[in-house]
Amino acid sequence: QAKERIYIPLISKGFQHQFWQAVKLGAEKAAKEFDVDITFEGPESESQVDKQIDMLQAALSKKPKAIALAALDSKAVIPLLEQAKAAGIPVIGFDSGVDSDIPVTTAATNNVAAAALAADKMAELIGYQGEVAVIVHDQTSRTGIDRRDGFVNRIKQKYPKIKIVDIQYGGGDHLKSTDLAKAIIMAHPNLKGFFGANEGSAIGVINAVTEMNMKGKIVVIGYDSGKQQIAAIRSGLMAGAITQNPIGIGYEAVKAAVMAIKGQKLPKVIDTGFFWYDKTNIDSPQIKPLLYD
Amino acid sequence: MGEVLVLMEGIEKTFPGVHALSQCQFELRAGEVHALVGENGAGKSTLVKVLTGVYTKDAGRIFYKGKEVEIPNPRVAQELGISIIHQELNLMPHLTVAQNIFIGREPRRGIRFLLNEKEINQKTKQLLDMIHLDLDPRTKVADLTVAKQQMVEIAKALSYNSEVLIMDEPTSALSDAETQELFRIIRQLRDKGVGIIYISHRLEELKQISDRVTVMRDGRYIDTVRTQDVTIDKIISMMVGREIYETSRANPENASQEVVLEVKNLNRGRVIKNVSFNLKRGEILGFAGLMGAGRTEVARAIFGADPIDSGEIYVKGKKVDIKSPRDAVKCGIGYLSEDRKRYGLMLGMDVETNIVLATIEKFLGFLGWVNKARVRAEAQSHVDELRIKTPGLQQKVKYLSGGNQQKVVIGKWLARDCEILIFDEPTRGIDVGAKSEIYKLLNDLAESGKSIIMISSELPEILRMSHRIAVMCEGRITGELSASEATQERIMQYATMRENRENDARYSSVSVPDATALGG
Amino acid sequence: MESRPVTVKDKAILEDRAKDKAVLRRSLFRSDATQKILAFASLIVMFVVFSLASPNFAKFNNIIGILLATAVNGVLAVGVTFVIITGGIDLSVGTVMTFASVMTGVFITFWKLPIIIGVLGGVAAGALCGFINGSITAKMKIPPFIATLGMMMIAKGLSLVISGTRPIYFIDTPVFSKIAMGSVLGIPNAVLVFFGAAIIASLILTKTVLGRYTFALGSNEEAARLSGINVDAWKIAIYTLGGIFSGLAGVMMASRLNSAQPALGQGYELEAIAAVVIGGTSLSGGEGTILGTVIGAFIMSVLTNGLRILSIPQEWQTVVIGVIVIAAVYADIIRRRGQ
Amino acid sequence: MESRPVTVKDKAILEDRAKDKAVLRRSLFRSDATQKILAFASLIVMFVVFSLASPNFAKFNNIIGILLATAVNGVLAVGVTFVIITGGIDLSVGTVMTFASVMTGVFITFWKLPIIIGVLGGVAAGALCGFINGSITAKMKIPPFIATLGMMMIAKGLSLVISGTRPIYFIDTPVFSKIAMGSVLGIPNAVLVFFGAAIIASLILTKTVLGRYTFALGSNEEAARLSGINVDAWKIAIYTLGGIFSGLAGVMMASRLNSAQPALGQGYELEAIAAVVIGGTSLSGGEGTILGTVIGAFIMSVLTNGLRILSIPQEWQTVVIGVIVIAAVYADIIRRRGQ
Ligand SMILES: Nc1ncnc2c1ncn2[C@@H]1O[C@H](COP(=O)(O)OP(=O)(O)OP(=O)(O)O)[C@@H](O)[C@H]1O
Ligand SMILES: Nc1ncnc2c1ncn2[C@@H]1O[C@H](COP(=O)(O)OP(=O)(O)OP(=O)(O)O)[C@@H](O)[C@H]1O
Ligand SMILES: [Mg+2]
Ligand SMILES: [Mg+2]
Repeated sequence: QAKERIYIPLISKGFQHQFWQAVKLGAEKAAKEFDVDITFEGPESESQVDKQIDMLQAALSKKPKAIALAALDSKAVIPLLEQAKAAGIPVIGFDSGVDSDIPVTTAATNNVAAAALAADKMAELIGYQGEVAVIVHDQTSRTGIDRRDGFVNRIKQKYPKIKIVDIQYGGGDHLKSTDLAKAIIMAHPNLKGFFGANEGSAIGVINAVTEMNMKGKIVVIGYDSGKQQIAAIRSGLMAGAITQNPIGIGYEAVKAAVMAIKGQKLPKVIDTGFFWYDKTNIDSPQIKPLLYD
Repeated sequence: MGEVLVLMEGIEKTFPGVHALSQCQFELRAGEVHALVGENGAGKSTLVKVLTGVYTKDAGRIFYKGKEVEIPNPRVAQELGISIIHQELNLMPHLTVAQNIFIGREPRRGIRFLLNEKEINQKTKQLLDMIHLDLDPRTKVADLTVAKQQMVEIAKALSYNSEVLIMDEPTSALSDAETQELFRIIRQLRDKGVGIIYISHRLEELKQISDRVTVMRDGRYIDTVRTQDVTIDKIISMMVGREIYETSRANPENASQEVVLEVKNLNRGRVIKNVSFNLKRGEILGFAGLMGAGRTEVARAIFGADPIDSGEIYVKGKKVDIKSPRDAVKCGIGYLSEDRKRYGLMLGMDVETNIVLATIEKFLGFLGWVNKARVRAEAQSHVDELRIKTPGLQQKVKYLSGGNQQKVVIGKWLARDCEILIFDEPTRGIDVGAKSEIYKLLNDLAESGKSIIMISSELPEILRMSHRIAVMCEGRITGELSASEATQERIMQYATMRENRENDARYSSVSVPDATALGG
Repeated sequence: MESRPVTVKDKAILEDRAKDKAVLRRSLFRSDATQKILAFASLIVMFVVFSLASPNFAKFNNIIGILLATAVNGVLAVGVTFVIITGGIDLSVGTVMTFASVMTGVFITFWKLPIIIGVLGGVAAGALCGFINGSITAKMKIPPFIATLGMMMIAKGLSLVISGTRPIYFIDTPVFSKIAMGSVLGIPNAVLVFFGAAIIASLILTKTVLGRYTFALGSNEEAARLSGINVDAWKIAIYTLGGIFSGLAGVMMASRLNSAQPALGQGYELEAIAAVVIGGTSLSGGEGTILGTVIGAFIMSVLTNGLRILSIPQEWQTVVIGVIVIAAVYADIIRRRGQ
Repeated sequence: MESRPVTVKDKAILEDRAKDKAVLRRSLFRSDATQKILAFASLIVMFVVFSLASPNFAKFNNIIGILLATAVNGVLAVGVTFVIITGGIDLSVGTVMTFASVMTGVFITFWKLPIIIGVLGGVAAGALCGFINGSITAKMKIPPFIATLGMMMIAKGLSLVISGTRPIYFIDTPVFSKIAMGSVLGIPNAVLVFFGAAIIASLILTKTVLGRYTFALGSNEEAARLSGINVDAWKIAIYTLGGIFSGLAGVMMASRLNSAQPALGQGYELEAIAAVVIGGTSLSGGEGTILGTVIGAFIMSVLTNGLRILSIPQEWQTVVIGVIVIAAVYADIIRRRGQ
């Protein structure tokens, strides 16, 4: 009788976006390496907390050996996590933490610290003073809030001469973010810096700067990677960006799940890290593997 | 009479719950006007719809000029040379008259897709001139009165130059003058060898226009006779298979002098000008006038369906402020509109719901709970009383024939038990049998103390039913006649009493057509 | 009637009476009940297929999961059924639901009011939105599509404003989450609430004046007005009722998530409307049933769940659901035509 | 005409003639042109208000920004105008647009076909979706709301499947981005394409058979059928035309973003429909103009842009837009009533 294959569902925060596809890539890599089956799914937008719960519920029905979860709202999933615990299914957190001690470990980026790093870089690049605007993908999702607050709070605390003139939300939609960024640039002619808090937002800012011929006049800082962002950094349109390690997140999540199934001990947090990259280090061996396009 | 154009035999058609046609036959020859008569629901419309490809027959054969044909859709019928004016108006209200007439065969210009608007407007103008209808081809159909819309339908059917022309109750919305105009056209066509199928409930028209008459009853063929060989009474008895109720002339003396409704100086824009009249208990007050005289407007204004500019309404001596139909119904006024499909019926709902619609509040329990048994009993009693022909209370009204639909609307107001009833063209599109039942009903209602305003464009009907007659012209009441003094001539005199001096001068010599020409 | 010889007409009447009986029999057979049983059949087929395809599908826990996943959308769909039967539409149900859950959060967590007040307050917030929808539609004569599209945006914006764009948690009131997640005999309360709401809605629709007028407005509004019905008032009442159901859905959602999520909601209206239409209610108004809507909601969620259990890639799930939505409505149309 | 005595009929005709003249006068006064000028006026008012509120609003660059922001949604709205005039609706325009842009990406980037083929292919992909919408609606008698809701999901899923859930970039074909972003006299091509599309659409709607039947179907489909029009075929043609415009929007979108973004698109349909209705086209069919739609689309984007320029918090922007959508339609209703 063949041994039943290990199955691990990954419930993510999304599936359509580049970032999540990169996480999935990492997860698949680990799945191959450890010879397990995985599925990867997430709701269409990061506001759909209830949809994620339905997905989690369906995943639990499949009686997996372990489950990996990037919780949209960590408090809302607690009843289901308890259900998993009762059924003896280990839970691995990924991407961001869950306010509970049920997950055996969490492979995550510290988004607040990452965005704060973006703020430091911004301050440096604009000479510690002037007007700065921010486009965030989402007003209510954890990643959106963390990146916005990480950036804004760091500026407020450390750089009193920098003024954040506008924060708007483009839903991660490239086109909407473009029009949004253009309006912000129009409204604030003295804008010196612009931070786009995820890929779609960052691309929107780049498009706006290009369309309005403001290249070189506005310092653009992005987040995550992707072909267009990488190209913009190479061409100098974008000063640099923060990258997480999405492939690493996916990989570590699956790896941790396998270890948990085997009963091995795991650290409470697996910090997958974040990095600043720009023209100078984009091809370095340290950065290159973190980027996707 | 010429060759046989159309021959139908053994036609069968069943709808859910209704065997509409069984073993029907029909023959039409070139150059004849062949009338098709029968009670409401006899299957007349169904038969001609089978012939024009609107419905597909279940069984039977159709021959066209001797060759057997299948007619699966309207286009095929058109191509064969069969055109039809449907009983119900089939126009596109957002399009102009010309656009409606030439829909589906627009002249093109340039590459085949561009429309030639100028050409259709010109052609339409010619067509309208031919039937003496003075309309701008660019008028939107929605802006026309029902009568005008009916004339547009006729113009459209004529424009096909078909060899077979079917008219399903073309005159139900027309004034007498327009009817005469239509007959003139029909005769012209007949003389050119066109075969015409003419469906009507105005049996007096048959003598004027038809060569042969085919009678149908309950979806079955009864007989075909030459018009000149039979009397109207004979046709009627073939149609209904029984004698029908005939009123003697309504009694000119009205028992009561108690005024239940008084209208003073009603005004609404240009369509109602200073209208004042009163209505007494147990009285039938006829409202006569030409098309567009404003009778419907007055009725709607009293009923609160349209806002008024000024005027006072008293019900039983008490001044009332009617702002909506709801207020009117509360004052005990009921209104039966002239366009039952648009304003009277919930076509998609069943007979029961339609009948109790205005009354349902009487059958409510706790929290608005509807007492179904009582509702059903109420509805059933009106179905029986009015002899509404329906497979059951749950039948959707849209599947009833026109006459039975009208009875359902009447049932609604009878259920409501209103003191004052306004009947706007209550017998439009209704067969003789049903008509006489409705007359009897009106008389019974009046006798039982209800007060009735009856708007009608059929003068014989007005004369026969009314205790008193008010005549309108251009939004004014131009005269009032008691039953004994009323004649068709006098009514027409008042009905054409125009305000405009210039018009008066120009037309003072106009002779009022005599009663027979008016279809009396 | 006076006595008179039997005439041809009388015979015809007698004949008719016999005919009527046959018709009645036939129309009993094609009654709504039968039709819904047939619709139910397609749900069963779906169920059997998924059960055969995956051993995990028909497990108790998964069934409960499906029921739970249906509950909120089901309540929304039940509410919007009324509006659709009047020939209207309500695009605001999703964000009004969110608004109601935010208001519940405000009452319970911010203002520390008793839970029952919070629940009623949430439902009342939904009712208020429905009332405004109805008033705009009835009094200002704005097409419901636009009126409720506007309300959709307004409710969405206000939810964010009021909550400060942050979820409101019901941490201090653990009982609150029992409203949806407590259970009776293993069946979660949310499911029971859904069934209860559906039964009440069905009674309202078929047994009360409000129900009759709902159909009447959808069938011919002008005729209803000319029959002396206060069309505007009833229309407002019906939209308000729809709002009450959205409010209830909002409370259930809040309880299920143990939090009011202010960014949720948009997109739910299409799911709810799809459920209604799959259930055989016509978008042109005048006909529809609550049972149909409930079945429609289940078809949607069984499908979603089944495809997930089968681990179909998510993008393909979307395609399959799109196809099935069309197929389900087509099946309904064929069924009716056949009768 | 034979000579005959003047009859009552003639009098009636004379009376009617006077009436007709009045109608003519009235209809000239409330002609479409006048109405649209009035609608345009409210756009102007909005413009003036924003210009006064912020000095940055009326700058050339911002105007161009508004024009660009209108282009894609405007083309979608123009396409859906046809469908709405037939009394239908198209919920799939947003995701069909995405599908078309993905297909353009497949043709140009994956298959290395010439750009012109890619563009035509993208438009054809949109047309195909429209064709399917039309066929489902016309032949299977499925209500357009459901048919296009299904298509919305199918197009969304397929876009993700085909693109492998990854954007497709047009990196190797820099010329492609010129389609939208090149400019003539400072006006971006996307804007010119939008205006061109609107003019062509307007001609089709008012001067061709297709346009005539679009109105005819919306006004009274049954009457059109009884007049021998092949209703099904024309309906399919009209939905296909709508699909062509969605396809065009997809190509413009791809060109502007220099990439096909497969996850975009849902939600655009409501914006497009809102623009159409704000522009005075009735959702019940039978009437509407392209100029109105264009103005409606501008009202939406001027509003969005203006509020952004004023740095109004986004949640309040949503509320304001909701209110204005309702107000704009109400203004239109009042205007008509006044006439
Ligand atoms: N589409 C339909 N579905 C079901 N029943 C129908 C349909 N059309 C007609 N009927 C039924 O068929 C029978 C014949 O109707 P039809 O309209 O032909 O009568 P008619 O002779 O034209 O009557 P009227 O003089 O009132 O117009 C009626 O009982 C009617 O209810
Ligand atoms: N809905 C409407 N919109 C514009 N004008 C109307 C409308 N209904 C009626 N009218 C006009 O109001 C006037 C009075 O029409 P009304 O229908 O009251 O006449 P009527 O005497 O009842 O004639 P009919 O025999 O045609 O019913 C006419 O000039 C008519 O064209
Ligand atoms: Mg008939
Ligand atoms: Mg009238």
